[in-house]
Amino acid sequence: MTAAVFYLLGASAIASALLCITRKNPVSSALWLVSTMFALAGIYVLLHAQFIAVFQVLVYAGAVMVLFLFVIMLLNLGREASDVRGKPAWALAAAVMVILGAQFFAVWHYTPAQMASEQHSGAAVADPLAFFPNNALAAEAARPDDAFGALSASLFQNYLVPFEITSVLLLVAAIGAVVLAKRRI
Amino acid sequence: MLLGPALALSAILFSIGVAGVLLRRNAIVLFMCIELMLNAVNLSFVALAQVHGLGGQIMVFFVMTVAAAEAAVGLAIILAIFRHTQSVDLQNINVLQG
Amino acid sequence: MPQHSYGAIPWIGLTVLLPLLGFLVNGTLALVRPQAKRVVSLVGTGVLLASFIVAVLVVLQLRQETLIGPYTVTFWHWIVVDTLQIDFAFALDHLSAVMLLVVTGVGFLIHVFSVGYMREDPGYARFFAYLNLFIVFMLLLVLGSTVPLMFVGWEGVGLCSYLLIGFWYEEKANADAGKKAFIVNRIGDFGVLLAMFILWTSIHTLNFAVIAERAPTMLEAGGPVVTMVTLFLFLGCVGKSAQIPLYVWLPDAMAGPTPVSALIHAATMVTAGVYLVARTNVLFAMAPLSSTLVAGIGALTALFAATIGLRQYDIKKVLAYSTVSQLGYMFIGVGTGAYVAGVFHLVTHAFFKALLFLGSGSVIHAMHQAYHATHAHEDAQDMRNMGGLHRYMPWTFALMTIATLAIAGVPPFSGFFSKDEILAAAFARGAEHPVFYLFWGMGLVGALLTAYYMARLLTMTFLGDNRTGTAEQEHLHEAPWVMTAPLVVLGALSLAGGILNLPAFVGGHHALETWLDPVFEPAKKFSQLVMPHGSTELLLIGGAVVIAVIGLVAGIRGTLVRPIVVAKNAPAEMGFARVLFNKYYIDELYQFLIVSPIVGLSRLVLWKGVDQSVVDGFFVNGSAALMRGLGWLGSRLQTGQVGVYVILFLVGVVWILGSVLR
Amino acid sequence: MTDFLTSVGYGQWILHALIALPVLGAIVVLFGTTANAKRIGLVVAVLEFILSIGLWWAVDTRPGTMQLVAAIPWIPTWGISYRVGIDGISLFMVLLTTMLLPLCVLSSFTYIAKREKAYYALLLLLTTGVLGVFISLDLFVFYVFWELMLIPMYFLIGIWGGTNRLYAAIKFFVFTMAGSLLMLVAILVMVYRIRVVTGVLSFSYEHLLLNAVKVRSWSPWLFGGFGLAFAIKVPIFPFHTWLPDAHVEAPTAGSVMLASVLLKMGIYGFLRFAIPFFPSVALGPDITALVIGLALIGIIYGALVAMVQPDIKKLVAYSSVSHLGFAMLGVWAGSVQSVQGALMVMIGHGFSTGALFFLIGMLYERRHTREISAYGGIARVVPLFSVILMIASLSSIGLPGLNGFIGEFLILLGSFRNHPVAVGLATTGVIFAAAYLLWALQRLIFNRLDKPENSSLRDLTLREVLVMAPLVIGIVWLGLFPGPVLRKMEPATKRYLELADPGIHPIKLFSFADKSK
Repeated sequence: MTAAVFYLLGASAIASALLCITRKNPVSSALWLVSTMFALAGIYVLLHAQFIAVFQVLVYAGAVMVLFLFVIMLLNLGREASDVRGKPAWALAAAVMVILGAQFFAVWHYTPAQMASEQHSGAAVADPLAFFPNNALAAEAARPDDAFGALSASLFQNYLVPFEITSVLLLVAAIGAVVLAKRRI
Repeated sequence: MLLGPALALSAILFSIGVAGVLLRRNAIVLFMCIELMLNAVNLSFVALAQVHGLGGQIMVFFVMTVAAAEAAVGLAIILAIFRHTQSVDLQNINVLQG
Repeated sequence: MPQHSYGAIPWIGLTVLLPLLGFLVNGTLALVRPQAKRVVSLVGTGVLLASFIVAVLVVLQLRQETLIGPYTVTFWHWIVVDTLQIDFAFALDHLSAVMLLVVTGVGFLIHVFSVGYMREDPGYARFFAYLNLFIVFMLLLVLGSTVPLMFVGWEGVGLCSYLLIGFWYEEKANADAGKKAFIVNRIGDFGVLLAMFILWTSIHTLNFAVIAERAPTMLEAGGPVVTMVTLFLFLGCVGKSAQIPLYVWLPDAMAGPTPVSALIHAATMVTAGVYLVARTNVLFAMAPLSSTLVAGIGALTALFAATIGLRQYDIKKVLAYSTVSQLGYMFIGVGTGAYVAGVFHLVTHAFFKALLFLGSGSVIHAMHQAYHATHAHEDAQDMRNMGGLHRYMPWTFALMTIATLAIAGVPPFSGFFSKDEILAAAFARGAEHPVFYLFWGMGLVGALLTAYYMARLLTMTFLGDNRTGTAEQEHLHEAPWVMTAPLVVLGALSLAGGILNLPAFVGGHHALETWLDPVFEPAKKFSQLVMPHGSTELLLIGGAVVIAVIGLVAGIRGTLVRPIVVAKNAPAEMGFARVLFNKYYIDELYQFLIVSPIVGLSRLVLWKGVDQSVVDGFFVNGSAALMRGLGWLGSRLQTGQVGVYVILFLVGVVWILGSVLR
Repeated sequence: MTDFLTSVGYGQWILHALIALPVLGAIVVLFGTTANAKRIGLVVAVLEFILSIGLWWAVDTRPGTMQLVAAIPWIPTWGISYRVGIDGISLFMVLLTTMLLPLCVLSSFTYIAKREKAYYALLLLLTTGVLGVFISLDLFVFYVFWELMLIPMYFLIGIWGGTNRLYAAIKFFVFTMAGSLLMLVAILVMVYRIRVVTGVLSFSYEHLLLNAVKVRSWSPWLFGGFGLAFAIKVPIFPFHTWLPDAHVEAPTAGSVMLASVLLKMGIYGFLRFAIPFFPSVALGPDITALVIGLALIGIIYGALVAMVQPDIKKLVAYSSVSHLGFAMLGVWAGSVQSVQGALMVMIGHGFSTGALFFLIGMLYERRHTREISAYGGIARVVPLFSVILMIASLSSIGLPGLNGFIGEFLILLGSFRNHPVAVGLATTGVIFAAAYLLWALQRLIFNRLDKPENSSLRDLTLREVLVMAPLVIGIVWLGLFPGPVLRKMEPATKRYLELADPGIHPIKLFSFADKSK
C-alpha cells in the first residue's frame, strides 16, 4: 500500500519538476516547484520523517517559495522571450543527464547488503542493518509515538554546536540581504 | 523501507534540477532549480536516515537553513544587479571576466 | 750527476739574472723616465756584455772538465706534485754552451747596433727592456734542464717577439704581425705540450738528461710512442722555426725594427727548433720515420722559400725568406742525423744572417735619414729606390759582400763549410734511403737560388746607378761607427766561422764535432752516418762551389741587364713573377681556409646561433614565456559567464563520481 | 709563528671570527654615515684579511683531514649543528676570498656613487655567505650559506648594475635558485634515507659521507640534484648563459667576486660533496664521459664565442667558462696532478680574471663604455694600465712562468693518461685563448689612436695601483714559486682521491655507456 502511494507521489514530483524547469513564465515555474515540494513532503511522511515533512512544508514551501514569488512580482518580469539557451546547451544538458543518470544508476546497486559485505571484504553479512552501529537509534525512531523526542534529543545534544552556527548563519544572511537589496543605507 | 526507489527519485530530481540550471538563462529560475536540487539531496538524506539513524534528518535541517539563507542573499544580489542592469538574463552579466 | 764546485760554472745563473735586472731597470725607466737614453743604453748593453763574459768564463771552465752528463745547477723546486718533480734548474753541456755563446755574443753585438739604430725612437727604453727580456727567455730556453722549463723560455721568446714585432704598435699592420707571430707560435707550442704529456705518461720524466737515459730502454725504437713524441716536438719546431706550413709569420715579422729581425728572426729564436731537435736527438734517432719527415720538410722549405725570395723587392722580406730557406737546410742536417752539421750551420748562419740584417738596417737607416731630410714619403726598405749605394756606404757594402759570399757557400767563407757538410750528409744518407738523394738535389737547387737572390739583393742595393733621387743623394752617408763596429765583428766571424769545424781534407780536425760528441753520443746507437770521404767528397765540394759561383754571376748579370724602375712608378708584376711576389698567395689562402671560417663560425653559429637563440632564447627565455602563456590560458577560462562556470563545475562532479565509482 | 697562534688560541675562534666579522662590519657600516661607509668597509675587509693570514700556519694540512673543526648544536631535534672545519682545499678558497675583499672595496671607492652604505654592507654580507660555504661541514648550514650568498649578489647586480641589470639579476637568481632547490631536495632525501637505514638523523658531513654508500639505490637521483646545482654554478656548457649577462651588468667589485670566488663554489661543491658522496655514480663511465664532453665543449665553445664578443666584459666572462672547463676536466680525470691542477686553476683564475675585471672597471670608470671598438692605441696614453693589462692577459692565456700555466699544465698532464683524446682537444683551447685575448688586447691598447676621447685618458691613480699590485705580485709569485702552495694542498687532494674512487662496479645510468667505453 505504501509503495503505491510512494510511486504516485514520486511521479507527481517528477512531473511538476519537469514542468517547473520548462515553463517560460517564472511565476508558473515557481508554483510548479511548490507542488514538487508538497509531493516530497508526502514522501517524507512515508519515510517515517514526519517532522521533516512538516518542516518542509512550513519553511521550504511556505517561506522560501513565497520569497521567490515576492521577488518575481517585485521585478515584474512577466513573459520573457524564451530564455532557454540555444541548441548546444540542450545537447550538453542531455549529455549531462545521461551521464548523471548512469552514475546514479551505478550508485543504486549499492544496497546496504552490498555496502556491508564490501566493508567485510566480500563476506556476506547475515543482517546488513545490524552492521550499522547507530541503527538502534533508527529502530527506536520508527516507533510512532515520540518520533519527535529522539530527533529533538539528538538535535540539541549531539548537534548543538552546528545548530547554533546555523542560527548565526541565518542572522548574517538576513543582514546581507538587507544591505544588498536596500537602495540607500 | 523504501530506500531504493527513494534514492532513484532523488537522482532523477537532481538531474532535472541540473538540467534546469543548464538550460535557463533567467537568474531567478536558476535559483529555483538549485532549490530543486537541494530538495533532491534532502530526499536522499531522509531516505538513508532510515538506515543510518537520525543524523540524516538533522542534516536536512541544516540543508534547509542554508538553502534559505542562500536564497535570501541570492535574491538580494539579483535585486541589486537588476537595479543596475534592468535585466536578469545571465548572458550579459559577465563583469567578473578574467 | 754529482755536483762538484766547478770554478766558474755555478755562475751560470748570472748569465740569466743580469739581463733580467737589465729588463727590470729599463722597464721602470720606460714607464718613469723614458727619455733617459744614456742610462738605458749603458744598462742594456753593459748587462749583455757582462753576461757574455760570464758565459765565456763558464765555457772555458767547461772545456777543462770532462763530465759525462750535463752539469746541473738547481735553484728551487718549481712544480712539485706527488710523483711529478720539476726543478727550476739549468743543465749546462757542450750543446747549450755553444748556444749560450752564440746568444750572448750575437745578442751583445746587436744591442750595440740598436743603440745607434733606435737613437731617435721615443720608445728607446721600452725597446731595450724588451730586448733584455728576450735574452733572459732565450737563455732559459737553452739552459732549461727540463722540457717545461725550456717551454717557459720557448713561449717567453714568443712573447718577446710579439712585443718587439708590434713595437711600433700605432700601425695596425705591425700589431697584426705581432699577434700573428704569437698565435702561429702557439700552434707550434700546442705540439710541444702534447709531446710533454706523452713523454710523461710513457717514461715518467721530463728531464732531458733522464729522457736520454730512459728512452732507449723504455721506449721501443721506431715504435708509435717515439714517433708520436717526435712528430709533436717537430710540430713545435715548425711553429717556432718557421717551416712549412707555419712559416707565414716570419716574413710579416719584418714589421719590427731591424735589430729585432737580426736578433730574433735570424740568429736566435728561430733556431730554437733546431736546438730542440738537437737536444732530443735520442728520440729523433729512434724514430727514423719522423727524422725523414724532418729532413723532407726542411728540404721542401729550403727550396720553396728560396723561390719566393727571387721576386721580393723589400730588402728585409728577401732576407726573411732567405732565413726560412736556411733554416730548412739546418733541418735537413738534423733530419739526416748529422746533428753537428745542423748546429754548425746554425752557428755560421747566426753570424752572416745577423750581419746581412744589420747591414740592411744601416742601409734603411741611411735611406730614412735621406728621405727625412727631403721630406719625401718613399718606402725606405724598397730596393728599387736604392742602387749604387756602394759609393756612399763603402764599409757596409764590403761587409755585406762578405756575408753574401758566405751565405752563397763560396769556399773560404763559413757558409761553404756548414752548408757543404749538410748536403754531404744528405748525400751520404741517400745510400740508405734513396729519398735523401731527392733532398740533396732540392738542397743543391736551393743553394743555386740562394746565391742568385743574394747577388740580386747586393746588386740592386749597392751596384748600378742610384735611384733614390738627386736631392736625397747628398744625405746618404755611412752609418755611425756604433752601428758599423758590430758589423765588422760579424764580418770577421762569418769569414772565419769555418775554422770551427774544418773538415779533414783541409787539415782541420772537426773541432765542433769533437766538442759536441758527448751530447750526440746516445743517438749514435740508433743511426750511424758515414760521411763521404776521398773522391766523392771532393766531387761534392767541387759541385757546390760551381753552383755557388754560377748563382752569383747569374744574379749580378740578371739584375743589371734590365733597367730597374723606381718603386712608385714600377709596372705591376706579370705572370709567374706575380705569383712569387705575392708569396703564392699563401697568406690569403690561410685567411680564407682557416681564419675567416673560424671567426665566422664562432660569430654566427656559436655565439648568435647556439648561445643567443638556442640556449638563451629557447630554454631560458622560452621557459619564461611558457609560464606566461599558461597564465594567460588560465585567465581565458574566467569568462564571467555563470553558465560556463556551472559547466566546469559539473564536469568536475562527473569526473569525481566517475573516479569514485570505478 | 705557529706557537704564537696557539698561544692566542687562534685555532678555536678564527673560523667563527671570519664569519662573524663581516656581518658586524656590515651592521656598523649601515649605522655609520654615508661618507665613511667605504672607509669602515675597507677597515673591516683589511682586518678580515689580516686575521685570515694566520690560517696558513694554523691549519696543519699534512694529515689531509678537516682541521680546526668546531661544532655548536643548532637544531638538535633534526640533528643539525653549526659545524665548521677547514682542510687543504677550502683553505685556499678562504684565503682567495679574504684577499680579494679589501681589493674589491678599495676599487669601488669612486665607482659607486648611490646608496654606498647598502653597497658595502651587501659586499661584506656576500663574503660571509661565501666563507660560510667554504668552511661549513653541515649540509644544512652549507645550504643556508649557499642561499645567503645569493641574495647580496642579486642586489649588487640589480641595484648598481648597468642598463638592463634587472634582467641579468633575475636570470642569475632564478638560474642558481633552481639548481639549489633541487640540491635542497637531494639533501633532505639523502638525510632521510640515511636516517631510515641507520636510525641516526644528522646533517653532519662526516656522518653523511660515512653512510652515503648505504643509499646506493638513490644515488643517481641524489647526485643529479647536487650535480645540477653545482653545474649551474661552475657554469658548465648548457647552463652558462647567465654568466655573461650577470658579468656585463654587475659593478666591478660584484663581477670580480662573482668571477673569482662564486664560480669556484661549483667546483668546490663537486670536490667536497657531489663526488665523495656518490663516487660510484659520479665517476661511473657515462657521467665521466658526459662531464668531460661538456667540459671540452665549454673550453672550445667558450674560447670561440669569446673571440667574437664586441663587449670586453662578456669576452672575459666567456673566457671564465673556458678556464673552468679545464678545471672540470681536471677534477674528473681523477689523478693527483689533474686535481691539484684544477685547484691551481681555481686560484690562478681568481687572480687573473679578478685583475682583468678590475682593469675593465677602471676603464669603464673613465670612458663609461665596454665596447672594444670604442678604444684603440691607448698604450701610449696610459702605459702603466697597458702593462698591467698585458700581464693579466698573459696570465689568463697561460703563458708559462705565470700562474695560469701551472694549473692548465698540471690538468692536461694529469688527465692525459686516461683521456688522451680529450686532452688533445682541450690543448687546442690554449691556442684559441691566445687568439681571442690577444686580438681583443690589440684592438684595445694597440692600433692607431684615432679617437680623440682616448687621448685624454689619465693613467692609474695610486689607489688603483694599490688594488692591482697584490694581484700582479700574486700572478708572478704563483707562476714561479707554486711549490709551497702545491705541497700544502697535496694531502687534501690525496684524501679526496681516496674518497672519490668509483669502486669495482660503478653505476651505469644509460645503457649506451657500456658500448661506448
